[in-house]
Amino acid sequence: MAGVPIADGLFTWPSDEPRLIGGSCGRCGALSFPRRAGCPRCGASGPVEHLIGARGTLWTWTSQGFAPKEPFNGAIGEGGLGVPWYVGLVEIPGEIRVEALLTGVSEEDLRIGMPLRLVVVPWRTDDEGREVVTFAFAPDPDGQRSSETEEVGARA
Amino acid sequence: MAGVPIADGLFTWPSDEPRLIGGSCGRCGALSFPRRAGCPRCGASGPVEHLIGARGTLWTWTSQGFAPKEPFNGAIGEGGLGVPWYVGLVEIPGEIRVEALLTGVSEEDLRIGMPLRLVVVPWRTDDEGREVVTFAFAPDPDGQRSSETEEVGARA
Amino acid sequence: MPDVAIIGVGLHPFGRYPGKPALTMGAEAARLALADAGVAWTDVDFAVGGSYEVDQPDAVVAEIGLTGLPFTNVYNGCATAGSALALAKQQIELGEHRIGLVLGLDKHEGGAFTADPTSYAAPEWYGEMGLFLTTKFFGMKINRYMHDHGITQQTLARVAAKAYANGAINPQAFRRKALSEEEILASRMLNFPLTHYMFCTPDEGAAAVVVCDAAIAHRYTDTPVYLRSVATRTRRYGAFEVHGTSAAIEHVPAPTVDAAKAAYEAAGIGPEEVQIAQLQDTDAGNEVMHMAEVGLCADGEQNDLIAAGATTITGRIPVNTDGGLIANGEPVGASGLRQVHELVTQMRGRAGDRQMPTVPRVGVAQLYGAPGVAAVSILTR
Amino acid sequence: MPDVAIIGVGLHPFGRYPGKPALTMGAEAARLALADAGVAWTDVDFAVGGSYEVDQPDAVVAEIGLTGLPFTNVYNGCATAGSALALAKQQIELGEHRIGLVLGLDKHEGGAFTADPTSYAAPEWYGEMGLFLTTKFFGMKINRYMHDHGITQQTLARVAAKAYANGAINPQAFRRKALSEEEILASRMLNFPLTHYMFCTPDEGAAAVVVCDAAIAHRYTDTPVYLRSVATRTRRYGAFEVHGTSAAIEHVPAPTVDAAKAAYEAAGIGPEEVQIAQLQDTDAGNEVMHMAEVGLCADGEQNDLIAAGATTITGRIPVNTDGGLIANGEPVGASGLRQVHELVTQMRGRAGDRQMPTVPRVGVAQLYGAPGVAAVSILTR
Ligand SMILES: [Zn+2]
Ligand SMILES: [Zn+2]
Repeated sequence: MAGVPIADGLFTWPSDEPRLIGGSCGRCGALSFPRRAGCPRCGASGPVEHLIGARGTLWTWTSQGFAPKEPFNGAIGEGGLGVPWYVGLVEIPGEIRVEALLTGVSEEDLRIGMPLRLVVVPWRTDDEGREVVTFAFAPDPDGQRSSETEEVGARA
Repeated sequence: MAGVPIADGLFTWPSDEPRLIGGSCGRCGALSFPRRAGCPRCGASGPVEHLIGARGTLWTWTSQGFAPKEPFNGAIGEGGLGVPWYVGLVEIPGEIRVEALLTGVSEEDLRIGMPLRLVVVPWRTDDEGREVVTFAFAPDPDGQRSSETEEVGARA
Repeated sequence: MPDVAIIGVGLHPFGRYPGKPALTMGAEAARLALADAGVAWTDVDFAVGGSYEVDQPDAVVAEIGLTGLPFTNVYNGCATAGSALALAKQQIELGEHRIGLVLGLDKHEGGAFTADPTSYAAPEWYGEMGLFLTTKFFGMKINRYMHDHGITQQTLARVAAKAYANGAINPQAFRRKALSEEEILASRMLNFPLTHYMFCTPDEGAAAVVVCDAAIAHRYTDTPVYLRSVATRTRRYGAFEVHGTSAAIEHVPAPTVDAAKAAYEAAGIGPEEVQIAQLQDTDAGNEVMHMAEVGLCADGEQNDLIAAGATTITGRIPVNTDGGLIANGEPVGASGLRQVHELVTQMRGRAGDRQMPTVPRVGVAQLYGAPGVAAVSILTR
Repeated sequence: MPDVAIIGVGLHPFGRYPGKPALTMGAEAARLALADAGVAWTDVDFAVGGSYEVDQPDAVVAEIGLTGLPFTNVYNGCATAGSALALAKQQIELGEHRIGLVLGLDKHEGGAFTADPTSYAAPEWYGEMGLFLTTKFFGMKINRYMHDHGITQQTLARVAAKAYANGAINPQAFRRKALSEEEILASRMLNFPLTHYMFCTPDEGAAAVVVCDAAIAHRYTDTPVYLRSVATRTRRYGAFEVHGTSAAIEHVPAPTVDAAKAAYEAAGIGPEEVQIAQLQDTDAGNEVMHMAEVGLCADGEQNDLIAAGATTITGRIPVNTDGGLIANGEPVGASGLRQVHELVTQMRGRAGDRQMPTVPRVGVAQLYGAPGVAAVSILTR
């Protein structure tokens, strides 16, 4: 797939196996995403680039039942996000939890602990007619559920 | 002159001898303009209506060398304010100093201490085609200069 | 170091007031609080203001009197009132000032907040992707909490129903119609598992509190309420917070937990002594989680406690007796002072139809907001 | 009660930085101040932030570390830094905290400020009539002052020329080109008697200060500077102030006079001891009037003092040695901390080309802004 990333330095692109670009602190080792000028744990400047694993599990999720306002610039409906659409916190084992759009899912099959993998998806067409792409997570048929899959609670 | 006042309760209108409507504090006697819910000196609520004298002298002034932005809604140029236009603080003897537009003046004849009188002037035409009027102060040929007219300084 | 007493409270009811400036509402709340305390504005040594929409709440002096006092404006989102109370408390403790006014006022005219993500240290793409929304964070946080601790959606509905029931008997509430759990569950799903009626809405209003050196409180009132402590905290690395593009796997408590711990410690009072709580219920899920975060129960006990009515006005530990944010809406700068207004009203036994059967002695007020700030205050009579 | 020391300062130079968020500039200034102090962010107990454009400067923790510390945002217009310093000083004096960061940041992208008059307690018609402007107030105030005290327009031009001259030798200034008095007088008349080059402009930047309990200052620096006092004041009835629809005939001093009196008294230092001053020079007229308002001279003495070069870097009482607001612009939330940055830099003898011949021992910083608030701080080494 071609396309221009929604932001520089966010994920490796173009790539057959894209990865999110995080930061790793030289002092305390904390990971962060995206990479910032400083470490969010200890404040040391200049975390170095760290490519985050492309597979993980769903730590939590919610639906979004209304279209967001500005500065949202994606498409809603036909060819874009459905309403409701879904967002989650994805745990990359041993690394970090990343907030992301969830694609290829519905309220019925979303489960905390389900395996997910990073995908790059079309986002919008920019003023110059180029396709802008962004990252999301999609169900990973080859993945493993997280070890803590048991739901204590039940939906009402 | 006809016309709709720019705001209610600001000056008596229609009137051959319009007056600004201020407030007088029932507790400490302080005057204010416009009338507010509370006394600006002691905070007592409910100042009563006080009609402010229509004649005074110029306590200070300045020019305005650029057109103001929103929420300004008057006309600039033809039939409206000139650029520069003039604004001053007008002392009503024994009562209060009122900030106001100055009309019928130029930089050459403006002098601190000069006598002024209240006038009601056209301001703009509203969405319904009505003429909106507001208050200003104009030179008062019958008035007296203030007692402290002597300028210590000189313009550069 | 002087103790700090609250001797007057005033509220401009929260709601919708087209054409009425926020500062006008603020002036009315200030006058009510001063009258309640029997303090003249000219006797007030300092003031603290808080607002989102009005940059400089100190401009209210044009309405209530230009006395020249120091008037500091603070802003920490939904936790603004905590910062304001903390500052007021410090000034009295330093002994420089004896009487102060704390004022919150705001006017949010419909719809959710919009802002520039970079003003919250979030990247631009985060906003472009529709992620710069607070409500979806609350949906994610409670969804995980339900998974971990067995909280049910029925419990969320019960929390919201209690809020509307309390609002119905509070003449100053914004939402005064009781809603059933069924109606709440059947309303539109905004952010799973949170439905429309489980959320509060931004609105308009003002609240004010007069504080003084406790040594002189008896001059003004027979029923002083003491502000024992106020603690504010930001989030630590590892807490799962609003507008976070990522979170660490190492888990640390939410800022409310840290603030509560500090507030209890400073007050020398434990959570088991609390008899009334005002908690940040931006949505029903937040009230459930904040109950545990301020130590009123263990994680997971909320289902049974709430089903048994423990958090209703006649229950063991009433929460949000005036209907909270859900029934009052949230004018951000004023919201936390409404909490204090309600605690003081209950502690004085003047809450009318919603008065707790036993006038409470110890109360806690808790605030939480973007981008991850919390405030907890402990009050006693 | 502990004394308060300043042990580090940091500045993100003021200017124009398209596309660079205010919080990014704030993070850089904070890092510089921490490095200057030799303090790790994880050792900072509390922080205070100030900004006009960024509602919650505490969001900077996402850039400099999520340590969980209490981080209070304050805002009092151009006097914001005064409120922030006062709050930091109080927290150290109470003994609860020992090390704090004070941070100001802002980003005003071109043009004058626009706002809703009712948010400043001014009526709607006041804005509709084009009166809701700060600059015309400054024109009126200095015009009357010139009338009463014989100040000339030449004196105003000299003040502005000094600002540009100081900016020219300050590598961090925004305006680095010296301008002659003739050029300044010949520039466009904006608000009589103030011409275009006599005004500062809003811009972008950040400044930070690290403060601590003076008892531990020696751990971090050999050249601590002490924050002796900070006083903030609002206007009294009778003072002629910004956005005033009317003024009383009974005359009272401006809020800067009240704040200065309180600050000198609290510091136990008189204006005759001041060796360097940073004054709010929103325009050249303000610098002239503020000289008298903080007690550096009597009303009317400014013509002679300024003509004799008394306020230049090598003069008797240097004013705005870094070029002040006129040469640096005004990112509102940061501006007052730039003043402190310059005082500390001069008091440490590290001001390079603009260093005063004798390293000063006593300095004063003064701020004034809408809707009539002032702050005065006294520093010593
Ligand atoms: Zn680190
Ligand atoms: Zn009065």
